Amino acid sequence: MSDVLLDVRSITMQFGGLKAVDSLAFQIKKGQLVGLIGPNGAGKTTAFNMLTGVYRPTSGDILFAGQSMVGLRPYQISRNGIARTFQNIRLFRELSVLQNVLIAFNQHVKSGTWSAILQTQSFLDEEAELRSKALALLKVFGLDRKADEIASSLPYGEQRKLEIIRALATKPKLILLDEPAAGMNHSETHQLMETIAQIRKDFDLTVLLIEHDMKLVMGICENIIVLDHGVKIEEGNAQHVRSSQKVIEAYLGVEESV
Amino acid sequence: MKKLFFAILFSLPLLSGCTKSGDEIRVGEFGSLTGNDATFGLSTNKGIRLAIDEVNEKGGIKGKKIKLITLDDQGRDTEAVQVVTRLITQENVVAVLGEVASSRSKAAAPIAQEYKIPMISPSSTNPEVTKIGDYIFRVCFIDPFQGFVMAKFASENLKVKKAAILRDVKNDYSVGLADVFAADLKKMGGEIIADLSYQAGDVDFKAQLTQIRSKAPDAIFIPGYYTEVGLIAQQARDLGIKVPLLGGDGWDSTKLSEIGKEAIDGAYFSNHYTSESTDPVVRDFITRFQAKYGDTPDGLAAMGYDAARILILAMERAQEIKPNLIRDEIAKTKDFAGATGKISINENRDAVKSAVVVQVQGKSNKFVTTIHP
Amino acid sequence: MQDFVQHLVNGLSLGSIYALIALGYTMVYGILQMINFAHSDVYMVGAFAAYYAAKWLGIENQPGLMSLATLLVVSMVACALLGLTIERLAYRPLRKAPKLNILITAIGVSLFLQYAGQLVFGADPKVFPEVMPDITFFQWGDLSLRSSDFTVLIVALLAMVGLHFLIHHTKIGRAMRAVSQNSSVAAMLGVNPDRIVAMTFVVGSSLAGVGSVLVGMKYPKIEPLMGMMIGLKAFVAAVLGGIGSIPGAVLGGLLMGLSEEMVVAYLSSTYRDALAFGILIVILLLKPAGLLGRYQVEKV
Amino acid sequence: MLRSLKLPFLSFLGLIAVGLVLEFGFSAFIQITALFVLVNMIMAMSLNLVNGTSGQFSLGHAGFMAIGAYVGAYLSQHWALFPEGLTALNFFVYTLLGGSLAAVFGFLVGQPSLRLKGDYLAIVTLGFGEIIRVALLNMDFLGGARGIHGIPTVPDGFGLSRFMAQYLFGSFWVILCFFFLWRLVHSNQGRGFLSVREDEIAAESMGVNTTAVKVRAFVVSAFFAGVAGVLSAYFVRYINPSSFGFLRSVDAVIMVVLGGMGSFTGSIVAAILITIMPELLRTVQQVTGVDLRMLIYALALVLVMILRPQGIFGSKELRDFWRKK
Repeated sequence: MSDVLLDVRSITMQFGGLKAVDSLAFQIKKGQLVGLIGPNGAGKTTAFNMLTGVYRPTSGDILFAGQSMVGLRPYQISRNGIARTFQNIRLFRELSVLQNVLIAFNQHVKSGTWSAILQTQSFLDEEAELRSKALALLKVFGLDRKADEIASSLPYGEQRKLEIIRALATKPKLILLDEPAAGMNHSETHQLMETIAQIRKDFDLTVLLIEHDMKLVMGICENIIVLDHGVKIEEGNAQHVRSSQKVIEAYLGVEESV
Repeated sequence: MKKLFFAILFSLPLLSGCTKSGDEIRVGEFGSLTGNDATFGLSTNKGIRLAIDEVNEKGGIKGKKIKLITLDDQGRDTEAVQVVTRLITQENVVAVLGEVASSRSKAAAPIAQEYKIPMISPSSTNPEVTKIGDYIFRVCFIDPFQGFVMAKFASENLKVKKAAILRDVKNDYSVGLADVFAADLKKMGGEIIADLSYQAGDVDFKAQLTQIRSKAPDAIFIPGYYTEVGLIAQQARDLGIKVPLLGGDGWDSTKLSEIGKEAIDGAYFSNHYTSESTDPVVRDFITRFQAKYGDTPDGLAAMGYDAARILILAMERAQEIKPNLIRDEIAKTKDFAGATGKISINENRDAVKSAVVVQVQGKSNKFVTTIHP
Repeated sequence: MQDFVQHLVNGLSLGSIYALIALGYTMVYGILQMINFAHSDVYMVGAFAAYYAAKWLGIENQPGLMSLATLLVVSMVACALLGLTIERLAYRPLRKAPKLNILITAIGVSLFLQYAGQLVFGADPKVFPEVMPDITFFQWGDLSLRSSDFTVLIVALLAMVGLHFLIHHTKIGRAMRAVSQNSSVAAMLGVNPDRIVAMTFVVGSSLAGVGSVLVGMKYPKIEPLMGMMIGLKAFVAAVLGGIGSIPGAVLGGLLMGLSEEMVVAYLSSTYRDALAFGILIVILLLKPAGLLGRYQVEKV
Repeated sequence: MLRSLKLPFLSFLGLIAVGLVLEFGFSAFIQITALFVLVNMIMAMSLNLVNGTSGQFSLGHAGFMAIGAYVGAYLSQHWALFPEGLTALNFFVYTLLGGSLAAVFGFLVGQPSLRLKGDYLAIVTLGFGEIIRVALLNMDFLGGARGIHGIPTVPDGFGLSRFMAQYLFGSFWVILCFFFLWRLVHSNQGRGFLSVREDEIAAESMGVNTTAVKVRAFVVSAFFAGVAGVLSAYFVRYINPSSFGFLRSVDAVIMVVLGGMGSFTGSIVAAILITIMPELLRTVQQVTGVDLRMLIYALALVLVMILRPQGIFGSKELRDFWRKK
């Protein structure tokens, strides 16, 4: 089982009397692209927040590359190699596109405070190197020409992209994408999904993707986990999930109530 | 952009510096006209202005009018330093009057000393102030004397054995006076059974007073300003404290009895003079002050007046209006009959004058005794 | 024992003043999530309004219920008008600005009122008219209880109940809560947020007016800077009780008063002023929401 | 290494040139005002790191200043590391120590910032400032309300006047402060500060240790505020607890806000303006007869917030204007 990258062992998140996530367990193998789907309010983002350390699970354990992540602060988890994007975009709004990416590089910077103050050669070299690396990364997504623009001035789709670039810049092993296609039209979504599949290959990544519209993920995910009311109701490939009675009920139930 | 700022910075003061002229005598005053201590600074300013206006009406000194330049230091030390430097190097004054608070006098005095411009503080009582140099004078008591006066009065006239102190810890005047009183009373065989503090600006003193009440002292020494003492007296009375309250010249204001009402009646404090005084100088001062401003002068106004008067007389006596000559004449002041009593300047450049102890009785203060230095 | 009870009474009496002023802070904070730094200076202006009104009407030396009622009305109206003006001119243009900008503006307004007060009213203290005779109604040995100790307490409690009723059981209160939750949604539902915010300031400022007259009666010395320290402490009291919570403000105020009193009584008078802030820091570290407040966690 | 000192050295030469102009062309009043400008520059820049760059909020900076000032004053009267002849060096040591103790307190005050945001933090720091003031009032060995007077100042010598010695000393620290902060902010550390200001949660998930970043901001900022305090003690030569009250903290906040949150050159320009404006307004006072300065000051604060909330420079630096032209 050495190829299991993420091992989620029965995590539960309780807010007061409400169990937002109840005994959720699943595994992700290295290199997989996994979808986490479910109707609104199913507990998907809560699960993400536990995986990234924003919330501490009430019970259960999360093993990443064999190490427990429970109790670590978000920045420590990030340094272990888990990166994420946010459902409601959280860019550093007033900073430039380039700076957004550079901040994500921070955890890998070697120069210390004093070399910055004394402007040593190694510091200057590293800064220049970071800059060219960041530009290269932006270029992959065609954002390099906008490097000096303020992040909040980008159009919506590009902000989403920038969030993904920023997450990639932390050099993660696992990237968690929280509804990356939210607010996009059909062709944009399609394009984005292809990009995601592409970066997985190029960056040698494992991807966990949240989406509440299950049709979107069907095409690209090898494994799909379905959540409803905080509980995992189904897991398997697209074929399997699509035909599952429970999944249909969960989605239909929601649609009826809407 | 920066250059523009600098240009503005330098041009304006220069413009005002150009107004210097030979047919007037420029005298500087610095004080807290705004800020926490504004009420004291403004009182002093009234006294000083009265003295200057009077002499100008009579034709000035040696045919020249006095121009008083008053600058506000907002009750801040750094401003005091800046302002006095400005008075001396920019406004070219020949003498400086100020400050009320010892702290700001101490901050500013080194500058006056350095430029050899005489400075007279109307009411900074801390002994250190005039030790800064031979150009620094004052017309008020110093803490050791006033503390001694009240300790002596308490011990001899009131037969106080056990006293409590309630001091304003924010105010160096109050702290200095309290320390001296405590030391002197002990020497006279008395005892300090409670020493509590408040901060100027407080309005509730019941906690301290209840504490003091439980110790049952013979008297309570409150060396603060009238602004708080009125309230303290009232709350002491509310709590049923009947022992005499004692204080210093910071009490001297008609506001004291207005705030304290009947609760302050019967309290004693040391002062420079009494408004009962029949001394024509004093009566004259009070009448003219009332005519000019429409209210009764308090102790700070009287001291501001005396400081200005001593300076004016020294300038009249001086051969020429030059700072060093004025200084010498101020130092020679002897038996000057001022609104705050007979003042002589001693070799430490402090005022030597006798203190009176008065008792508050409604709006007026009844003379009780005189204590000589 | 007598001393202890006396300290207790003193502390409650002082605390009720903090409570009364804290209500104004908490009210505005609850609806707008802003610290109205100028509240304590509105309170100062209220005291002067009452002072000049009493002089002008010639009732400075006629204690009685009539005078009290007159001065309360004058002071409340003056404060409400001032509060409205401040809201309209200084705060409304910043409704959407970052919180800190609003805080800085509030500090600016506060300084402005303090210095304008020094220019207009003069820096010297004024003596507040005697509005109601203060009587000792209970005496037991050294222990004496006075009416003024309890008037403020009772008024503060009444104001607390009144505010609670206003906010939770009236139409305008519902609108206030709606605005406080989400002002754009409230606007869609037909509530005019500007009007509601203005109302909030009217209510909060009138409370400052009530406070100023009652405090003036108790401590008959008023000056332009009188609001500064008492305002800071009242604010601390509001935070202590849980800012935004109406009963919290009263609880916080009383606790503040009591602890200040007890520190002087049993520890040392010198650190009395440091205490308020010491409590504040400890409370915020241990229980940032205050005793009765709710702390909102940012949603991710 | 040498190259990295080039700009600071050139700026220092520039300041010296200004100093020479002041020395020979202007009165002592302008000179002392210039010294206060230096102090306020450091004060504003240091606060800018916390309030501007890192998005925290301190309303108690006068407290750090007080600590620095008292350490500097006390040590200079009671302790000397270097013997006679090298006394000037002692003042560098005092200033370092004053800043360091302030930094220790900065570390302590930084702790609440881990849990509190915005105006809550502002009030806590305000409380800290008040606690320091009250504590100093009650410390007899530091003079209590009487303060410390007759503080020695930077010794003159080598043909330098006292003003020039003080001015050079102050300029040295201004340059040090500016370049330290500037380079810090324009490094990966600085991007950490900025990320915390922009979005703490996002910063954490990008691997930024926001706790460490915030505490570091407070420590560095407190250090320089302490340095500003030491300098003011040596320039005024008298300190007492009331010199470091709430208004002093507000002054610093006003400078940062006016200059533009996050702009260091903006802070410098604002420090110059705010220090000399009250002096310029005195001329108005001589016309009107009443002191309207504080009124204008307060009004200006409100108007800036309403009309130009981003301050003079916004988050831009002086050089950004350069580049555009």
